[in-house]
Amino acid sequence: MRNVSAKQTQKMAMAGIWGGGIITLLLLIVIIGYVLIQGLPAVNWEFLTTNPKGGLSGEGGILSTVVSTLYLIGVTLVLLVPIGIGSAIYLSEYAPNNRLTRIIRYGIETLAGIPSIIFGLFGYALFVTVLSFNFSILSGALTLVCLLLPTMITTTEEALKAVSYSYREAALALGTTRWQMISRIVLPSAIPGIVTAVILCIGRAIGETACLYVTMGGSAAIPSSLLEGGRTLSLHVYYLAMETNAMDKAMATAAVLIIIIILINALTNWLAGRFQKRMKGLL
Amino acid sequence: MTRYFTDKLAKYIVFISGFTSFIILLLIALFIFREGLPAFSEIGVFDFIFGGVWRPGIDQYGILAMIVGSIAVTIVSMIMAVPLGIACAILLAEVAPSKIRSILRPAVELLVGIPSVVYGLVGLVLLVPLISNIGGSGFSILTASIVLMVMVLPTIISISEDSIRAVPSSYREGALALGATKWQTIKGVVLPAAKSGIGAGIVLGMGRAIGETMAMIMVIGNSIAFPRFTFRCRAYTDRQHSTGNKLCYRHPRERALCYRCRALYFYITVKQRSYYLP
Amino acid sequence: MEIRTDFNKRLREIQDDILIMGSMVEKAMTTSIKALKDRDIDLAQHLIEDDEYINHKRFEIEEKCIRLIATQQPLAVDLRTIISVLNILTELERIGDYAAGIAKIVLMIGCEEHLKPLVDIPRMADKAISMLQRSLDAFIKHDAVAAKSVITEDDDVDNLYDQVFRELLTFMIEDPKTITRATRLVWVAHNLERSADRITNICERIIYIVTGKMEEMGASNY
Amino acid sequence: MTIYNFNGQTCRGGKIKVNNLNFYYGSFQALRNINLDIPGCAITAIIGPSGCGKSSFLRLLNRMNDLIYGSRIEGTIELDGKNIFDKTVDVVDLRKNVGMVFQKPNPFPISIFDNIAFGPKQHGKKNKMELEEIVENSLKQAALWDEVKDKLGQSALALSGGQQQRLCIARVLSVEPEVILMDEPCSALDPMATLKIEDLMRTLAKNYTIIIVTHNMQQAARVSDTTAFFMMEPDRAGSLVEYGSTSEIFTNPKDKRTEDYITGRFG
Repeated sequence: MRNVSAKQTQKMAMAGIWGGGIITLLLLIVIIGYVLIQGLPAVNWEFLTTNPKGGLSGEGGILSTVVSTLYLIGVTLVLLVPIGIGSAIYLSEYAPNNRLTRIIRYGIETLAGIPSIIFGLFGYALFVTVLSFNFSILSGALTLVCLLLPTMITTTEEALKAVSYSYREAALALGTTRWQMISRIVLPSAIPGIVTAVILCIGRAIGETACLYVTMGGSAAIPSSLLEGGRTLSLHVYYLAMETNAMDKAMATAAVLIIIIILINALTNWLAGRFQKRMKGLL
Repeated sequence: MTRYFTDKLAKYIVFISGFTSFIILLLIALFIFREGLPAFSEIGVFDFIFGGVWRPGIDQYGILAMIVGSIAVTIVSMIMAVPLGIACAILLAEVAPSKIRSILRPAVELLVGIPSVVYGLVGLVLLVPLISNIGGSGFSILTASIVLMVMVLPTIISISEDSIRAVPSSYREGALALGATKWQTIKGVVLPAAKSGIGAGIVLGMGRAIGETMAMIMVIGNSIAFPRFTFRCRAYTDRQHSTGNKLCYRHPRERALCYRCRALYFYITVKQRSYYLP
Repeated sequence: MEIRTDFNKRLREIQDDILIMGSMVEKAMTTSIKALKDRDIDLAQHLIEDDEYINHKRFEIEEKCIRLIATQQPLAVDLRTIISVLNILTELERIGDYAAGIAKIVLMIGCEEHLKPLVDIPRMADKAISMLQRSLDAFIKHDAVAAKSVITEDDDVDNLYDQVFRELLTFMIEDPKTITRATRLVWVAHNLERSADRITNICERIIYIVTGKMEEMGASNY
Repeated sequence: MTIYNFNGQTCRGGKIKVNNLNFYYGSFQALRNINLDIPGCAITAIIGPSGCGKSSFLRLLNRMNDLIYGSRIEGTIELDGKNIFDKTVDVVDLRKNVGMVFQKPNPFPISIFDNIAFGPKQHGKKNKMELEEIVENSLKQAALWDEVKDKLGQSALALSGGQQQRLCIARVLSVEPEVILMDEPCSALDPMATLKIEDLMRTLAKNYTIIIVTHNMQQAARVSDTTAFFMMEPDRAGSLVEYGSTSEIFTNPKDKRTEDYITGRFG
């Protein structure tokens, strides 16, 4: 009898587990399907190449938001990548096991746990008001750097740590300096992992709204300098949904966003797969 | 000897960049407490946290309604997300054949990647009218909780899955060799062994739920009265005050208050971190 | 690419050493019979002294074998070779001792006339020496067939020994005064016969190296 | 100066002299009072039970232990009469001079050619012709040239385990060291590949001083000229029990503990 009941529990449990998986998959299909079905019909060449009108009308396309997004990501990466890689190198290659390292690690972990709105307020206080960059691409980018730094550092550090310790030993035993070892062996081996980290950060930057809302302003025009404001794709979705009645435009913009995110995910997976294969010596 | 010079130089440069994050953290703490603390002394911590009324016009600054709103949304969404997330993690790690896994896994990753405004938007357009059929306007804790559930689900799934996978297969083999069914093995051996990892996943998911802003503003409405289920309420409203309406900063008093909430929140985050991080 | 070059080199060295020792023993046998025929006391004296070198060589090779076993973990044919080498060493050393024994008899005989002209004893010696040569050859070539054929020739040596013994016995029965001189020659023949037996033992070892089978081939009657 | 005679080959002692060496990880003493005189152009094996400090000792010889935080050294190790812990010694040059081969083959995930050329490049050799010559010579010395000469551009990770380890040896040879340290170089290899590496070591011993740490006593017996036996003391510090010619150690050890260890009767 016990056997039968064990089998029945097993069946029920499995049903529950499969149910969970199916619900998750359904959620994804509903969300993505809804956005794409509602949004894609409105996406056309004109939509992509005209500027939004701004204000309460919700008319126009998304050109300036695409430009702002690219601008913002470019500026962010220029600052983020060197600091992030440097930081990760310090943590994985140099950091001794002492109080200072623990403080730095604690800083990074805490930073990673702070919600983006807090970064936004911080950016507002420091960059927008104290340093008077006003609502601008620069303020937004600096805030994003603060926000993304923990992601960049931890992902890069993972990539560096995935490089076998034996490579380091071998290089040092051949009589290289520590920096030669890092720059010639460790970094090149970790490049696909680091690229993955960068793409991950780009993905997050594209999706970020809250902290940019209070640092970039909402100008619908194409920004002409670092110190001018702008709105990213995500911000545009928010403005359209909350301040206008142009839900169709909001959906169209959201559809564009989702397609970008899908592409970025695919790219990340592909790169990560390559990285793993390379570490296993299959490439 | 240039290579020795490069070696030294590189060491200092990476050390400085390593220290950047900590400096950023210090700056954040500095700014938020500097702006927030004076208001605390002005109104008093007790009144601030347990004051039921937020009405800057008549000098009433209590955030109790927002705290209750936040807690309610978090709890309801976690109640929905935790069982679903764990079930899905078990499916991915233990049950599903690799073909299904190769569909489900990217799906979960995609859920992480979708920007929160898109969640908010879908919630606003799809869910709000749906809930309003049940009663109220649709801008409610329930709506917010469902949206939040979808948002924290991937966090819980991926962290739980990783920790389930990290359980050595010898444990499973040991249990199966004793004649246990697959479910008995999962329940009796795998889940207990992966307990701490799953716990971390839940806590991280909760962190994401508490900190989420944009999607919440879009689906929860902006009421400052005490929340009733399915009715308008405002979760942790000061967020919306500062973010949703930049005008609030015109009133210096109110701006200070916003920062005070920040300070409180910051403290909570730091505390919460220290619980589940080694 | 040859592997275990070092081990192979050292094993070959040991086999070469066996050949050297074999030729030393062979020379001792030839010399002992020559001394006997010529009643050359000086030569016999030298031979007895030279036996030391054979003994010395034996210990040297044994030492090498032990070192090889201790450090190289020989297995299968290598193990059989080294273990057999240790046995062959003993046999060779004993053959050397027999040659020295003949030399001692030469000293006893001194300048006395031989009882009779030596015919069969040199033939025995030639036979035994040729057996020794061919057994060493078979050892180097790992040739079990050759080794087997050497063993069959032991019967010839045994027959010759019977013949010598009977002949000398006739002398002793006819004239008891010849007993001392005849007995000395019987001892010489006996030593030669024993040497041939030892050589068959060596051949058995060679067969063991090649086939891995241990068997008594030519059971001697004596 | 001690003169050793191994297999008819004469070796001069004093290539590496270890004097009263103590080594600590923090407060834990890993090695106690080691005194050794390692001959040049010979193979010295270091054997002993796990945790007896063999590897720690080996890694001291090219100061790889410098990487370990909180390690401390007393006493001296002299390479050709010069203390390697001296402040004037450049550790990078030392490591170039005292190469190391590790337990697991660890070729870099780049091409075979680049693996071998890596060391010389870092030491400032840029000339393509010169590099090609170095690569060919190193691979030939490591008895790998014939197997890889047609695929120098391929990833080194595509080679078999034994080939990878010989590649690592070739990589060490490319920077022209005098001493080669090997930390259980065959423990990840099958018996055939192991024997090949051992043969290679014997060939290299004509021109290089080789020190090998091995768990495999038989291996120590097979390849080495001198053997040092290390053991853990009751407080878990490693110490040198016996040092002598390999055939002596394996046929007639002086110390009871050595005998017990090599006969498998270790208490």
